Amino acid sequence: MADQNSSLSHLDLETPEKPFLDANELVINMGPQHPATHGVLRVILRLDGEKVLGLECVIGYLHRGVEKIGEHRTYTMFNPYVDRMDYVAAVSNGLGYCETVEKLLNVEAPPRAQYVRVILTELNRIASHQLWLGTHALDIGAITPLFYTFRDREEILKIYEKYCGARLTTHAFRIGGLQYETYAGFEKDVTNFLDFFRPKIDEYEELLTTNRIWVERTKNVGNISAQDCIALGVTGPVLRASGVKWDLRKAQPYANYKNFDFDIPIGQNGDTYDRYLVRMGEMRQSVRIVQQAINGLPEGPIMAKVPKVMKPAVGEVYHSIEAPKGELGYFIVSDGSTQPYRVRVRPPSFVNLQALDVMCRGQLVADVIAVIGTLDIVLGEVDR
Amino acid sequence: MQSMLHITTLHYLVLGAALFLLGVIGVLTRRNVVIVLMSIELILNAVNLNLVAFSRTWGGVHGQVFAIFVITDAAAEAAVGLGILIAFFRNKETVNIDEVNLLKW
Amino acid sequence: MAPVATPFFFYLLSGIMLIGGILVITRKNPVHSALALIVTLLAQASIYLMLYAPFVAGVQIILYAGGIMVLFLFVIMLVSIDRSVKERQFNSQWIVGMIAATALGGLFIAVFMKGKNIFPEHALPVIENDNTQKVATMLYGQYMFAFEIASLLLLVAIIGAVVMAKKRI
Amino acid sequence: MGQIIQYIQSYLDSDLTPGAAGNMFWALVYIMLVFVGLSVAVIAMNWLERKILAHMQVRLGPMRVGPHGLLQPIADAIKLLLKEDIMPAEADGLIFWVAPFVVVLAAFTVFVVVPFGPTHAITDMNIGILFMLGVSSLSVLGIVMAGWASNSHYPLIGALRSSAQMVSYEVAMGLAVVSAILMTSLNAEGTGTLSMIGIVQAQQAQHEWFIFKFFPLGLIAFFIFAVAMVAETNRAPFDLAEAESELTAGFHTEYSGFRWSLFFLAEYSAMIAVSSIAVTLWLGGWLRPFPNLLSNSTWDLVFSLFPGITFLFFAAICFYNAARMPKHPLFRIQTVGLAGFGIVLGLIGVILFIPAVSIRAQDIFWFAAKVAGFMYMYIWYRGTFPRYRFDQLMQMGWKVLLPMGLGVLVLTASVALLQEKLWHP
Repeated sequence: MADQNSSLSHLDLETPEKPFLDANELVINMGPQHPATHGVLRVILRLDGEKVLGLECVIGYLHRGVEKIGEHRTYTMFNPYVDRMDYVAAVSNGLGYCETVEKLLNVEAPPRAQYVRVILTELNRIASHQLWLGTHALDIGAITPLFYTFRDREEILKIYEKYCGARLTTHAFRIGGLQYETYAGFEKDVTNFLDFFRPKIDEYEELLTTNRIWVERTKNVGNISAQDCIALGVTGPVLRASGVKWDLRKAQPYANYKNFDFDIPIGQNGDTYDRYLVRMGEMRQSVRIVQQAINGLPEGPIMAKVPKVMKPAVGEVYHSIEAPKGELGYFIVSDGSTQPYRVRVRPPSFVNLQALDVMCRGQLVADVIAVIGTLDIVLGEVDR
Repeated sequence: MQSMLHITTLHYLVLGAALFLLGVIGVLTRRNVVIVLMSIELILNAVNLNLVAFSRTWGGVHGQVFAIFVITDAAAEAAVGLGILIAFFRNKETVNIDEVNLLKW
Repeated sequence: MAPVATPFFFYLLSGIMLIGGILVITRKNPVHSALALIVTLLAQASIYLMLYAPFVAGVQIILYAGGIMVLFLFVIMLVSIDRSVKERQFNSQWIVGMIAATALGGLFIAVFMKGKNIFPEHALPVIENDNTQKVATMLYGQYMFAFEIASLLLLVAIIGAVVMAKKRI
Repeated sequence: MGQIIQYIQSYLDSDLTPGAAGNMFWALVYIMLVFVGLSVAVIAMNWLERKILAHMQVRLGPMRVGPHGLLQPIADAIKLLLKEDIMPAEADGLIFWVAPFVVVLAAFTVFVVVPFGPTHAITDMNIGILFMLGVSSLSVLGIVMAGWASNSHYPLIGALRSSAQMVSYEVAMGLAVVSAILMTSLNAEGTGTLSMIGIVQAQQAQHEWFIFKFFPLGLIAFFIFAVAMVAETNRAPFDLAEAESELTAGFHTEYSGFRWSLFFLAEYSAMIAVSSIAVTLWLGGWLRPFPNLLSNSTWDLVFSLFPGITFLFFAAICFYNAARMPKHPLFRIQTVGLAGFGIVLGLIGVILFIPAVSIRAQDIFWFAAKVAGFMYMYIWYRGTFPRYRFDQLMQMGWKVLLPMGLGVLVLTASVALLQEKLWHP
C-alpha cells in the first residue's frame, strides 16, 4: 500500500478511506520486487477495478551517485563508470562520454577509430534491442522469444569479449579513439554475425508480428501522441513510433554517421505495436550500417593526439548521441583541472519513464506491464 | 431400533424439516444480509429434499423436475439478491439488514 | 448401482448437513458460513444419489456448489466484511424469531406424527438407469411451459442483477 | 497360483466396471491403480514439459539430476516437501489450510468416471459427464478460498480473475459438451446418454468419432471445448490468474512447500482430466484409430502391436542416448541408469506383445496416447503464445465461444432432426 512518501504525490495516492467496492478504488504497489518492473522500479497504481486511474513511479532504489563520482575522478578514470549506467548498452554510454570529452578537448578521433566505434555501437544497439524484445515478450507472456534473442545476443557479446575482454561493461573506447586495435579476424567475425543475424530478425518477427494475441495485446496499448512525446521530452524509438522522424544520427550526425546510408523507421499510432515494429526496423538498419562500416573500414591510426594528463580549458559542453533508448546527453563543466567540475547525464530511460503515467491512464493493469516493457527502461540509467 | 435402521421417506422429511427450521432461524435472527441469503438457500434446499424424497416414494420423477425448477429459482434469487446487496452496500457501506429501513435512496 | 449401507450413509450425511446448517447460521464470518453451506449442499447431493435422483444430484453440484456459491463468495470478497464481523451478529428480535421457529417446529412434529402412516412402508422400485431420460422427457414434455417460464425468470434475473449491481448505467 | 490367476482373470473378463458390479475390493484396487497412474503421469508430465519446452527454446532443460534430468521431478518433490511451510500472519488459518486439499480432491475425484476402457473405469455413472463437469467446477472454490484466505492483494485479484474466468468458460464448455451428447442419441431408440462409457460406445456403434460427425459441426464443438479447456485449467495463453509478470503467482502467491506442490499436482491432474473428457467425447475414448477404414482382423492384429512397439521405441531412445553418453567414469552411473531404464521400458514393451496382455492393454494405451497428444498441445501453447489480457479473455469467452457454442448446438440438433426425418423416415 502507499506509504508516507506518496502523500507528497500529486495523485493523492493514499489508501482510500472507503473499502474496496464502494469507491471501487484500490491502491496497489507494484515493485520494487516485482518480476515485470525490469529491476527495482516501484510503481504505485491507483486502480478502478482493473482500470488504471493514475500511477506514480518511485525511483532511486539503484542510485549510485554516478554523476557525483564523476566530480572526483579524472576524465579518463570516469570513463568506465558510465558503462554502469545503461549496462545493456554500455558501448553507447562510452561513446557518448568519449565524444563529449573530445568535444571539450577539441580533438577528433581518427577515421578508423570512428568506424570501429560505429560498428561496436550499432552492434550494441542490436544487443540492447534484443534484450528489450526478449523481456518485453516475456512480460506479455511469450516466453520463447527470450531464449532466441539471448542465443543471438551471445554472438555479439563474443565479439566484444574478443575485442576488449569484457562482455557487458566493455569500456571499449578511450577519449581520443580506441585503446585496442581490432583483433585479427574482427571483420570476418562481424560479417559472419551479420549473415547469421539477418534471418534471425525474420525469425523473431515470425514469432510475434502476426501473432494474433501479440497484436491484440499491443495494438492501441499505451498510445502517446507526438505532441505529448515532445512535451515530455521523450526520445528514441518511443518518439519515432509516434511519427516524429527524429534521430540524432541524422539530425546532428556524430561519429561519421553522415557517411552511412540508412533509414529511420517510424510508426504512426504511437502504440506498443508500433514501437515494437520501429525497434525491429532499427535492428535491420543497424545491420545495414555495420555492413557498410565493415566494408569501408579504413586503415590508419586509432588514437588521436591526446595529452596524458587531460586539462581541458575552462568551459562547458553538451553533447548527445542516439543511444538505443533515446537521446543520451552528457553535460560536462570543466574548471581547467584534471577532474570535471560537474557531470550531468541526460539519460533517455529517465526521461522516457515520465511518459508512463500518460501512456497508462485509462488502460488496464496488464497494459501497465506491457507499457513498462515497451518503454525499454534500464533502472541503472534511471537512477544513475 | 428397527425403525432407525430402515430408512423411510419420513426420515428424509424430518431431515428436510430440520434444515428448514435452521434456515428459518437464520433468516429471522441474523443481521448480515449475506448470511440471511444463505439461510434462504438452506430453506430452498430443504424443500428440494422433500420433493426428491416424495418423488422416490411414489416412483415418478415429477418431484425431481420440480427440484430442478427450484434450483433455477434459487439461482435467480441469488443473482438478484446479491445484486441488491451490492447496490445497498455501495450506498450504505454496511451489510446489516437492520439498516435497510428505506424503500428508496 | 444400488446404494450400499443406506442407514449408515444416511445418518452420516444428514449429520454433516445438520452440522453444516448450524454452522451457516452461527458463524460470524460469511466466508466460513458459505463454506459450511457448500459442505451441506454437497452432502445433500449425495443424499439425492441415495434417492435414485442422479440428475438432480449432478445439477445440484454444478449449479449450487459450482455456480451459486461461487457467486456468493465473489460478493463476500467484494463487500468488505471487516466491519460486519466485529458487530453484533443477531438482531434485536431474535427471541421472537426463535419462538416463531419453535412454533413452526412444533407444527412440523404434529403433522409428522399425524400423517406418517400415509406413506407406503417401502418405496416403489425405480429403475435408475433411465433417470436422466425420464427427467428430460418430463421437462421438455409435460412441463414445457413451466420450463419456458423458468428461462424467462432467469433472463429477468440476469437483467435485474446487472442493472442493480452496475455503478453507472 | 493358478487359482489366483483365475480369480484375477474373472475380474478382468467381467463386462462391468467394478463400481457397477458393486465389487468393493476390485473398485479399491482400481482406485489405487488410477491414483498411482495419475501420480506417475504428473511426474512424467513435469519432466516432459520442462524438456519439451526447453528444446522449443533452444536450451537443454534439466540435465544434472539423473541421466537427462530424469530424476529431476523427484528431486523437486523432495525439495518441496522439505521446505518450510509458511502461513501469512493475517491469513485465515483453517481456510488457508483446507484450500489446496479442496483443489486436489476436486481434480482427483473426477477420475472416478474416466473410462480407460470398456470396463476399465472405477465406476460408470449414469450422469458421468455431468459429474465430471460438476466436480471439476468445484476446484474454483478451492482457488477462491486460497486467494481470499491469503489476505493479500495479489492472491485476491488472482482468485477473482481465475474464478471469473473458470465460471465464464464453463458455459461455453457445457454447450460444446451438450452438442456432443446430442450426437449420442442418434440411434434406433433415439435416447442419448450422459455416461462416459455410453458416449464412447455410441461412437463405436455409429462407426464415427464425434469430431468427424456432421463435419464440420463436431469439429467446431471440439474446437470450442479445446479452447475452453485450456482456459478452464488456467494454462497459457489463459494463465492470467497466475500471470507471473503481473500478479507474481496469482492465488498461490503466499503458498510454499507441500501445499504449493498440491496446487501443482491439482493443475496437472486437472489438465489430464479435461483432456480425458475431450478424448472421451470427441476422439473415441479407448477406440483405436481408423476403425472403419482398416477394419479386418489383420488390422486389428497390427493395431494391437502398437503398445508394445511404442514402449520398444522409448527403450530404443534410451539405449541410443545411453550409447551417446560421454565415456567418462563420472558418467558411468548415469549411463547404466539410463540403460537400465531402457531395459525396464523394453521389458514392458515385450510383455505388451503377449496377446493376452495386449488385448486388454490396448484400450488403455489408445486412451493414454490420445491424452498425451493433448498434453503435448498444452506445452506447445505455452511455448508459442503470449498471454491474453483479462478483457480480451472475457470477450473471447462470451462473445466468440458462447455464440459459436449455441450455434453449433442448434445446428447439430437441426441436422440430427433432418437426418432422422428425411433420410431415415
